[in-house]
Amino acid sequence: MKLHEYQAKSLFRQAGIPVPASMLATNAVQVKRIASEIGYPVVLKAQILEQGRGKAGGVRLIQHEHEAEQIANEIFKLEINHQTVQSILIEKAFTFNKEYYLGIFSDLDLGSPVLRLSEAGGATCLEKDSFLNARMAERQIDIDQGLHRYQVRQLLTNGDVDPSLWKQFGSIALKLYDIYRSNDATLAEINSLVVTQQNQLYALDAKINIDSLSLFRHESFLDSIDPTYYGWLEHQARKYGVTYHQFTGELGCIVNGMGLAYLTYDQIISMNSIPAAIIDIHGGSTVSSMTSSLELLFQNDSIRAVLINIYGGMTNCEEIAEGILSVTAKARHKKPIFLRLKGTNDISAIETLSGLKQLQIFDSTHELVKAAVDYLKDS
Amino acid sequence: MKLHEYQAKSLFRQAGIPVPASMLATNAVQVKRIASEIGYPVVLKAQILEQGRGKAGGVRLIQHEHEAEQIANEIFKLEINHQTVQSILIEKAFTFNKEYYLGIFSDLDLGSPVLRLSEAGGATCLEKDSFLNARMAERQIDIDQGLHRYQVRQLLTNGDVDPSLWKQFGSIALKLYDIYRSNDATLAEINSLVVTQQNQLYALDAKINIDSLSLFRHESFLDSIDPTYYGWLEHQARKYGVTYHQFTGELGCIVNGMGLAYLTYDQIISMNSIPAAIIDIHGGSTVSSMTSSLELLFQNDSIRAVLINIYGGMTNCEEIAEGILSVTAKARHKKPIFLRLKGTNDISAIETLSGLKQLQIFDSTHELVKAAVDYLKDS
Amino acid sequence: MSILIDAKSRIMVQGITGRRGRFHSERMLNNNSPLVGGTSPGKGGDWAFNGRIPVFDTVKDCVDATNADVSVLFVPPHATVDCILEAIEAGIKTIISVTGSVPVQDMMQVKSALRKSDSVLIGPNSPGILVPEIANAGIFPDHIVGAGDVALVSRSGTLSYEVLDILNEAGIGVSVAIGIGDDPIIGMDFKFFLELLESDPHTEQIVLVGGPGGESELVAANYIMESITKPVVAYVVGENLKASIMGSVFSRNSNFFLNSVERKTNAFIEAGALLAKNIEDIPCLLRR
Amino acid sequence: MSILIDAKSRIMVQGITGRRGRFHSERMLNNNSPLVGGTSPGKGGDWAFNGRIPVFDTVKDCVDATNADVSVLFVPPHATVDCILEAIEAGIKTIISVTGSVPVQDMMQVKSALRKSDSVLIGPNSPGILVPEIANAGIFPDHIVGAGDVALVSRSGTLSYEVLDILNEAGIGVSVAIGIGDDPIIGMDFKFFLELLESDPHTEQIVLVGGPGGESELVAANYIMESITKPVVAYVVGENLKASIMGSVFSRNSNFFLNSVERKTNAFIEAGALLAKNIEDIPCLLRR
Repeated sequence: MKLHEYQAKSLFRQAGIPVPASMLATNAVQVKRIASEIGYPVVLKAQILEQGRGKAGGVRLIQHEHEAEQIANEIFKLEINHQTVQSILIEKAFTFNKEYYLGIFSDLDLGSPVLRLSEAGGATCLEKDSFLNARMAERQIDIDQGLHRYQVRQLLTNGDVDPSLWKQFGSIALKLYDIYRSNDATLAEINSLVVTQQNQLYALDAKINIDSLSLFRHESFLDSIDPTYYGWLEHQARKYGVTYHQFTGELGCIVNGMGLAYLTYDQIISMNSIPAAIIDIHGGSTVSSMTSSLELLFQNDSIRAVLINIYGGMTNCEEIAEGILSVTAKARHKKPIFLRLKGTNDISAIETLSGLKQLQIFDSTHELVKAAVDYLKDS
Repeated sequence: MKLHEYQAKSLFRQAGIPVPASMLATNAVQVKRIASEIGYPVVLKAQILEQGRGKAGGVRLIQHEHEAEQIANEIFKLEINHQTVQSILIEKAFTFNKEYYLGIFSDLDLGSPVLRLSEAGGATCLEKDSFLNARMAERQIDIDQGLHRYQVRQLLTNGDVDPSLWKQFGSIALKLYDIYRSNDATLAEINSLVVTQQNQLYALDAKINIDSLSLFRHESFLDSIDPTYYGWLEHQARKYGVTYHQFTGELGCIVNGMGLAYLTYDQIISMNSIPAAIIDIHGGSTVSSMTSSLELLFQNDSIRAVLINIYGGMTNCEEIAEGILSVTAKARHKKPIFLRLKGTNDISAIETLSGLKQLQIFDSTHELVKAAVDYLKDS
Repeated sequence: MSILIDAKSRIMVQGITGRRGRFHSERMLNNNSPLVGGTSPGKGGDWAFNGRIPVFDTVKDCVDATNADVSVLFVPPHATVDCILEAIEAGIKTIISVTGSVPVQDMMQVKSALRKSDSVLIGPNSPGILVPEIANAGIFPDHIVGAGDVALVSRSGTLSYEVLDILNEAGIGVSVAIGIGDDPIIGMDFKFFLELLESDPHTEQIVLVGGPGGESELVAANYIMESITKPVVAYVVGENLKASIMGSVFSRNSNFFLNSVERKTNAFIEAGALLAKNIEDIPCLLRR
Repeated sequence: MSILIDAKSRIMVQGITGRRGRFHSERMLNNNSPLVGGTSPGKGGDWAFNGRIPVFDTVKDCVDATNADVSVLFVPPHATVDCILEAIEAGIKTIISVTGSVPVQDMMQVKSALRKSDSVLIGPNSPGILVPEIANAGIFPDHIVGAGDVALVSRSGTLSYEVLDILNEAGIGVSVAIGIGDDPIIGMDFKFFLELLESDPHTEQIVLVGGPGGESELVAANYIMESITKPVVAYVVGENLKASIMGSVFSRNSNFFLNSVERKTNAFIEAGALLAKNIEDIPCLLRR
């Protein structure tokens, strides 16, 4: 899960990474008051989790007090990739000479953290070509030994960074790594890290993604999940321990495992349809995760039919059947269900479902998807 | 350096290790007020850094309010091994069924942390024989990989700890290791760790020693150094970057390196004398550490003569000579100095000292010590 | 007979008294897998399944008493790193983590420990290893497929069942089926298993089932080109996913999705593998 | 000629532009030690000592350019672990940390890294290695002793000077003098050096100078009994210290002082070493 810039900067500040003075506001009047406290010029930054907020007008420089409220209101009205702006970070504006990129990310193929340093910071550096063309350097970090200063120095000697900045680079990189480790981040990045006229490094932006698999040990982040970003449904699904993938069609799908999710999606698209949602209840799912997932789909009025594609290994098919029965028992839940249920205890599971009129059972993914897509086309 | 129990317990509390409710007081009236807040029965614990405070009467159970002030005053009057009691920790009294020992210490020979668990907790468990006789278990910890729960479980299976306590043991051990690592401790120990009637583990006592070599990155501990424990002279010496070892004689000594300190001590004792102090200015010492050390000895009225035994490798003898000259230039500093100065740049160093009347120069440690001891016996 | 597990293997289960562990251990007993013991801290000394299987506090105790050399983990995600490290230290040769959703940095520590050991880790988020007529070390559905000379290596667990089902329908048996695990970071990758299968006398053909994300399939394709002489049929699910969809909808890690399914299928074709466009095509691509 | 350093050794200095580093590097140049380069981050490309010695940003750069295989560290205690790890990674064979007072847990990390490498660490808090007529890789006073066939291994730096001085007065030269380091945790212990000296053709007799604390001398005594055929003269300083004094006055770590000086001297006697009761007795115990 992504943290907001203001959350990430708060972690930076605690760790001792220099950041400009800043405060958060949730309305334009607040923005003006805070801006006066901080002192003009200030930068207003929309706190949304999408990339490209700068291009969309979500980052604005304010020179004078009289502009503050109006520009704040403009930002609050923005909708960037379906997200609305709930809060604005007001930050002391900085003049700087040069900008860098410094980041630590989890390389899943290597199975290690990687430190990345680039002499091209700023908004464009994340575009693939410019990133690759810029002078940059990477280094794999041994998770047991951690990051050491000499490793940062070795990256710096490859580039053109002024040696008078090396100690600051080293300190900031080590602190960034501490943040990455102690928060189970998958990404901790400063873009850009700027050099002021006093030759001091400051983190102008801050981006931290937390490994969502680790949230059980970082419960405070769970409180800070932004429902406007994840959407209400994704948010609910998370609570039930399942994963909700939203699309734009009319067929709600429940599968167990990412592989089956991909296969089901592939086949729906091949038949020129599109799912409304795919809920992955994962391996080892229980009656309650099945029940909750089915409720979520049944409550959604734009969903006209439900497809359930389960191949139980860890998952006990009897628990899936039990979940279906408990939801369909409620009078208002009469959407047609297309089911493929195979694997552990499938025979007894299917027996218990035999009386269910709204249910059709199929033997393969292909037959299942075809029947569901045909139903939607014909009705 | 040792932390006080209340400091260690504060670290425990932050880390989530269960400790009884407690507060610190510096006078008997405070003690009574706090005890009423916490609720009787309470335990009063003298905050001193010596072992054996229990036997000396520094730990007292108070059942009723009317005893509180008097007993507190008795504790404040105690002097345990030359230390006076500056503060008392008032702690909720606990009834418990069983006590254990759990500790992590730095094994210098192994070069690793070691986790130690014993089923004999309490005051006597540190006495060597009882410690070795009790069922106990140890495990070396890989500093890179850290401590893991299964390692604690393996120790527990060797003993008689009730399995219903294993999870709590694991959590506390992991938290204790975090404290050990993040504070550069050489010892982090709970003696005793007790089981309440509700089957909960609580740390009744807490002992943490910090590696004094690491204090540059734990500056907050420097503020909390207890001058009554280290003594004013040791405390001053620390600030100058030298180490002060206090004895009971009249000969003040300055040496560079522990080996030379031991040798000088050995020879003084062999000649039936005893030093007043040995200051180790370490290798690579500077003019200022030499100057400060000599000042410390000269200011001490019980010291009648100064012995300086330097063999310079890292240490530049010229800087030693410069230090001696700058201190002896002051009129009030006229104690006789017995000097052996050899090693890097010794010839030119000795030349600069040639006019100094209070100074006698010798060629070997043996001659040096003999002359100084003879002087004290004869004068 | 097969790689990693054979008639002499002795299987234990970590977490044998938990809900999932008990359920699948009992299945293993019923399908005659060589289950010899299990762990459940604090329950050492008990016997499970009517006194048939001894329970121990630690993996070490279990190995000392039963000579177990394969361990299957049914433990919660937060305990997985601990249990894997315990199994490595106890000298377990083949560790199978059925548990998935293990935190990324936990798995980084596990990978580091694996590099210093002789243990092999299958998973996390793996259905295990199925060797028909010998052992079902994990959670493969019973009777899903018979014995034969085709080996299946799949990233997804449920897709491996899907493929075994299709093979079974076509009358094809397998020498071994392995789910390598579908977590962000896994122990052993495709290449590791291809190397073992190339020299496995019981395997004549290999089916490889990949998916989007990561570069394990690209490394495998390269290895097939250079070192694998046995016929390989490759299938990569997710052809209709675009990188943009994967990055936002099926989001795990944006870098992880730089290698598209198309790049992977092309790599397999270049490597000389037979590419199954649809999952149903796999049987007819196998040499009969 | 000697162990660890010989005529082909190429010495570099980490921290060559600092106050101590500059001073002792210049001494090395003047006493004809084979100094080939040094590091000072940010000063790479400079030349020190009137253009005689190149300065690099990193140890790797220095090794690439000069083939240095010995590095002597003159850096502050807080930077020591970083510089040692850098030297290990750059493949330096013999790392000498003159710097002492390195935090205990830093050294634990270093020990762990050393176990995984082929590097040898002398120190911290070591005067280095002196091979008369070849090199003074460290801070031994110049001209303190001449070449000969006695090897000195000492825990304390200043005591090693003391002993070399006494040997020199007695007309005895050394093949090598090594200060193993007097910090709470050091890299290589007495045993490591005894093993090298036993097979060193230039060494006929060995002088070992120990002290209170730790068990390195006990391990060494045992090794002398089992494996050393050359005559060993042992001296252990601190005979008049009682455990109670050491624990409180010379306090480092109370466990560390469980092994008293008396136990150590007895162990050396049992091992067949000649024990020097006083430091001045060492020359007359050496076989002439």
